[in-house]
Amino acid sequence: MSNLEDLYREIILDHYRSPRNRGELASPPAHRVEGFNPLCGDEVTVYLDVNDGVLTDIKLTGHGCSISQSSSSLMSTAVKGKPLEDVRATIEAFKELMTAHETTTDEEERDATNLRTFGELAALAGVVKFPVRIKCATLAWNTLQQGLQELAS
Amino acid sequence: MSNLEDLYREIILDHYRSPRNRGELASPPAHRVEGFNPLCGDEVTVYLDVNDGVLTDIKLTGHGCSISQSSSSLMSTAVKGKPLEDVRATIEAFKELMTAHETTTDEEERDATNLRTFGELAALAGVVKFPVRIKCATLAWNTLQQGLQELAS
Amino acid sequence: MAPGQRVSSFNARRVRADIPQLTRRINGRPITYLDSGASSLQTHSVIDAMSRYYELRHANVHRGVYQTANEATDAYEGSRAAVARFINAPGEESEVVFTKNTTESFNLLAKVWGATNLGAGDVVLITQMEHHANIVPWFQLREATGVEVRFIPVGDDYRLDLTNLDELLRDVKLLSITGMSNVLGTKNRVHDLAAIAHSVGALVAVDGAQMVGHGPVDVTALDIDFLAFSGHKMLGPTGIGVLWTRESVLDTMGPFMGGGGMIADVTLDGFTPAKGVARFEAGTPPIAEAVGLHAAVRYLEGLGMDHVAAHERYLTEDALRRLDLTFDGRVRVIGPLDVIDRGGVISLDVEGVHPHDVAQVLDQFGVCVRPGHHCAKPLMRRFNLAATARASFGPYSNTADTTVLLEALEHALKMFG
Amino acid sequence: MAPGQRVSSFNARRVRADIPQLTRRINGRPITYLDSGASSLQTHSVIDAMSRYYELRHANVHRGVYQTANEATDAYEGSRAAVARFINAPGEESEVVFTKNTTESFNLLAKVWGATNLGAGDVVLITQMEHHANIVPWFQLREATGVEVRFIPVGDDYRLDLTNLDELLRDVKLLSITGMSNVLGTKNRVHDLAAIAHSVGALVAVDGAQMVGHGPVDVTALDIDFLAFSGHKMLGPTGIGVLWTRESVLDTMGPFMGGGGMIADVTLDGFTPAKGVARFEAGTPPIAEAVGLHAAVRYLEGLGMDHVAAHERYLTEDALRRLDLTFDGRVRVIGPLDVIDRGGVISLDVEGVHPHDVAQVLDQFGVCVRPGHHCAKPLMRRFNLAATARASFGPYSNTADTTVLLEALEHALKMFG
Ligand SMILES: Cc1ncc(COP(=O)(O)O)c(C=O)c1O
Ligand SMILES: Cc1ncc(COP(=O)(O)O)c(C=O)c1O
Repeated sequence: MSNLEDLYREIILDHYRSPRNRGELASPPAHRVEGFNPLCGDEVTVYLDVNDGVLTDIKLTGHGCSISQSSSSLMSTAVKGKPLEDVRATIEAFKELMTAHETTTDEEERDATNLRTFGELAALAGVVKFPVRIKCATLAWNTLQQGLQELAS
Repeated sequence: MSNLEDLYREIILDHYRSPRNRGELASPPAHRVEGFNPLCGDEVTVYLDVNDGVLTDIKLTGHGCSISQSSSSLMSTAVKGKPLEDVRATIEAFKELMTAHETTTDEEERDATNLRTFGELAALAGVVKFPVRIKCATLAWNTLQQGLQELAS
Repeated sequence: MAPGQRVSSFNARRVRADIPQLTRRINGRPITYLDSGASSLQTHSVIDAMSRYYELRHANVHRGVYQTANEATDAYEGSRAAVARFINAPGEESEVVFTKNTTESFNLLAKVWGATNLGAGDVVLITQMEHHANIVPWFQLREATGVEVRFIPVGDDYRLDLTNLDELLRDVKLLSITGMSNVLGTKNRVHDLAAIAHSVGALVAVDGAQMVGHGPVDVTALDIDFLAFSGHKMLGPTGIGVLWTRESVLDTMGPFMGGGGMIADVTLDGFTPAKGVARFEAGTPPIAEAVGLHAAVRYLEGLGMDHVAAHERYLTEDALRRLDLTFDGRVRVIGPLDVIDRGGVISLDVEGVHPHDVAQVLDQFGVCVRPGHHCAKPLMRRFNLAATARASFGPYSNTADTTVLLEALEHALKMFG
Repeated sequence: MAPGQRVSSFNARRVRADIPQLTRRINGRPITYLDSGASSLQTHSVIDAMSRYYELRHANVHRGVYQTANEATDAYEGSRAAVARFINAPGEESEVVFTKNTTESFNLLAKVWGATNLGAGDVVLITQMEHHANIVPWFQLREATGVEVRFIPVGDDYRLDLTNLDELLRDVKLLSITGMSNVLGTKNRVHDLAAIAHSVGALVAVDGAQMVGHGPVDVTALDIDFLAFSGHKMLGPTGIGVLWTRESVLDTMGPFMGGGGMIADVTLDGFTPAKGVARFEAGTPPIAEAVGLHAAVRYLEGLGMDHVAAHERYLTEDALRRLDLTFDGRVRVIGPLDVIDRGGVISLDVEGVHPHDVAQVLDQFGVCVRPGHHCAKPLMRRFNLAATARASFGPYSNTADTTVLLEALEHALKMFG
């Protein structure tokens, strides 16, 4: 069952069971954006408070599988309170992580690198081995990205 | 090539090259009826003169393959001048011949029987071995049958 | 009866040996295929029939004179006749139209029969447990003609709620219902509903996708007017489906798609459609697929459809009992809990585990179940579910499949618990 | 070059060895298959790819989580990508819609794109040499919307008569033409005609049924907007076809058939169509057929489409020359006599022998040719023919096929002479 434990790491299950930053923000002033995966029915709603170029607060609601839900929770902890530039960089880096197809053969080395770059988020790295689940992991991120674009325009 | 000669007997080729009773009858008084095989494009038009329950004259025009054309020609010689009752019986017997699937195993015996019953028409018996061509052989007969039905009603 | 004694010609072990995919191993375990509701596996005989067709006698059908063209035509038309016999079509092969799947069959029904016979003020009565294939074509027809689409509700017992049937039937010109729900496993009483619909002058269409291949289906005895089903759900190949219609109805229907094979004549000015089933089969038909479907029909007839139905009923009863015993409510079955009017499709709601995660964990055990809305979103909304994890049986399924399913479900519960 | 030296990677003998049906004997003679215009034969690789698919990895596609469902989905979508590369689709796999055959592709085009974009006053310009698949759907659209269907005439040289093209193009919104006539063998100058049609603001659809699989087809270079073709005419299986469309056009097109897989959402009140190619693929798609088509594409790419085209050109030139030399006019070719803009379809009019009889006599020699109107009745009427006997080549054909054809034709002439 090594594969399965690669996907469902303890951190993921923890964030699934106890999602962080769950809830709503009054909108306005917060920006509200919805994401939907028509194939599996996963839904996420992201609420964003942005002040002076900083993502001062973020909350999420929605339902879906453990991957989509833990990914939103992990995302919220990774981006909350960060300058928008950093948030955008994290989004890009995460999406990169989700497309990286086994470039390093040394798994341990890769895991170490990921951990350095991503912290807790690295727990989601195992998802790439399950291509159909990648869209679960990226749903919240795409929604956040869309929200930031809407705010910018 | 025994098979092929079974289909294209000399009598058939002769009727194909020199069709009997070819032409038109003034209609009215003659009854005119058209037959069409949409699958292969064969066409036949039958002209009938019926007087006092006798098919006093029959003429045919049309175009198509050797089987459909020789069958119309052979038909015309078989039914011309006959009482309608006999004509109907011949139509039935011919259609029966075209569906008879190898009941007798003795080919020679069957050929002899056919010759007794059908005369020259027996030449068409080989068509049953070529199921796709049966509709060619029966086109004129179905058309004649339809004409007689139209006359009766 | 002594254990191991054979009760009938149906021998599950022998059936399994006829299915090559069942020898496959997934993640180090033998495959446990429980997704027959989505698509069944194929027998050697079905696969080989198609290969042999391509190897020996493939040619385009109709209008050919040479030998392989005749053989291909005979094979194609022979399949049509076999399918007609299999469902006991009163008008035999002249009532069986080959389509590409159940979905196309319903589109043909809606876009040809429906578009000609139904308009504003008329009602198509369907149910809340229909597959999208028997919903969306009617919504499309509504856009085009203003016909009303009405739903028979589903009760909390997962069965049709017929309380207001009389009212629901007002102005109904077509009752179109599934023989069995692909989510709940609920079987509808097609014969009785058809009789009622006929009594108000409506015609009756049945979605047979989950019926045909799982038990005897006799359109004459059911006294219905249309039946749609798919080859790939009855041990046959992809790429072929069937719309059966009474000859008297079929003869009144105009053409569907335009092209070769469906015409009697074409000029620069217009076209005349062909007579008979050919009118609905434009272009080169699914020839090899018809050959495969014929082999599937032959195989199922060999098993005996009564035996298949009894076998799947036994498996369903066993699975429902063991699910209840093992999980004591932590795994909820979305569907009837008894096996009266119920087939071998079991939708599960696993406490605390999302259906996608259920399916993912089960995959590690080689267990194939399908998570999702199963193309029945109105039904899912009815029960406030985004998705279920669905296990479903075929003639080759056995109780060992259920054993592995239970083992894997326990693991899922533990993992997420 | 020394005899027997290989000029290219294309080796006709090796291709023949890859086609199982070519080992068959008919009436005591090896088969001489000259009906590739109706349907091609399949390679071992195509047949085996489908068998292996069913044996190992068949499952329904999309939304599956378990391993074989993923494998089946990858196989299906992988085929789409391969087909896109094969025809050099600028938008890759997001432009390739799988249908069941060329005919369905044209119906999709007419009933979706046509029904939305064309109305009374608009003109669809087709040609007098079209197959019914590219005529009847437009006649059906005319009935529905009042669009005008106009024909480019065919000259006595069996080529499009473009004398009045400017006039013919008036009000044209779509030019829909065949890449190659399935009766005459005439190839139309698709690129040039497309440029002219675009210059008056019309879109351009091409019937590729007789093009794809017989030579390179590059939709980007041709600069067209739609391409329709069938798997079974390019060494692939029955039951699958393709409609390629530019992504910018595809995105504007509403749904076709309704059902599962083509929706984003369905409620009791209505439905929202899915985005992308899925919108046009309702129901379980032809999965195994896509696998077979992928194998066919791979095989053809291995041969090299330039080599296939050169090979068929050589066979056509040789056959036209020998028909002329041998029969001195008693066997008339209905089609161009040179090989410029001409493919390997040769329609014959045999003096004093009806095409059905020609085909019947040829069958005795194991020669497969097709008699009939070839689903091109307007063209047949143009040349005052009810039928022709048509011989046509595929990549596996060789000059020995032509030798047997000539021998059999001589016999037919003698027999009926
Ligand atoms: C030029 C042309 N177009 C269209 C078709 C129709 O193809 P299909 O029967 O596969 O739909 C054919 C084949 O018969 C053809 O030759
Ligand atoms: C009840 C029901 N109807 C219709 C369908 C659609 O069948 P297909 O996808 O073969 O068109 C299915 C299968 O998914 C089904 O279960």
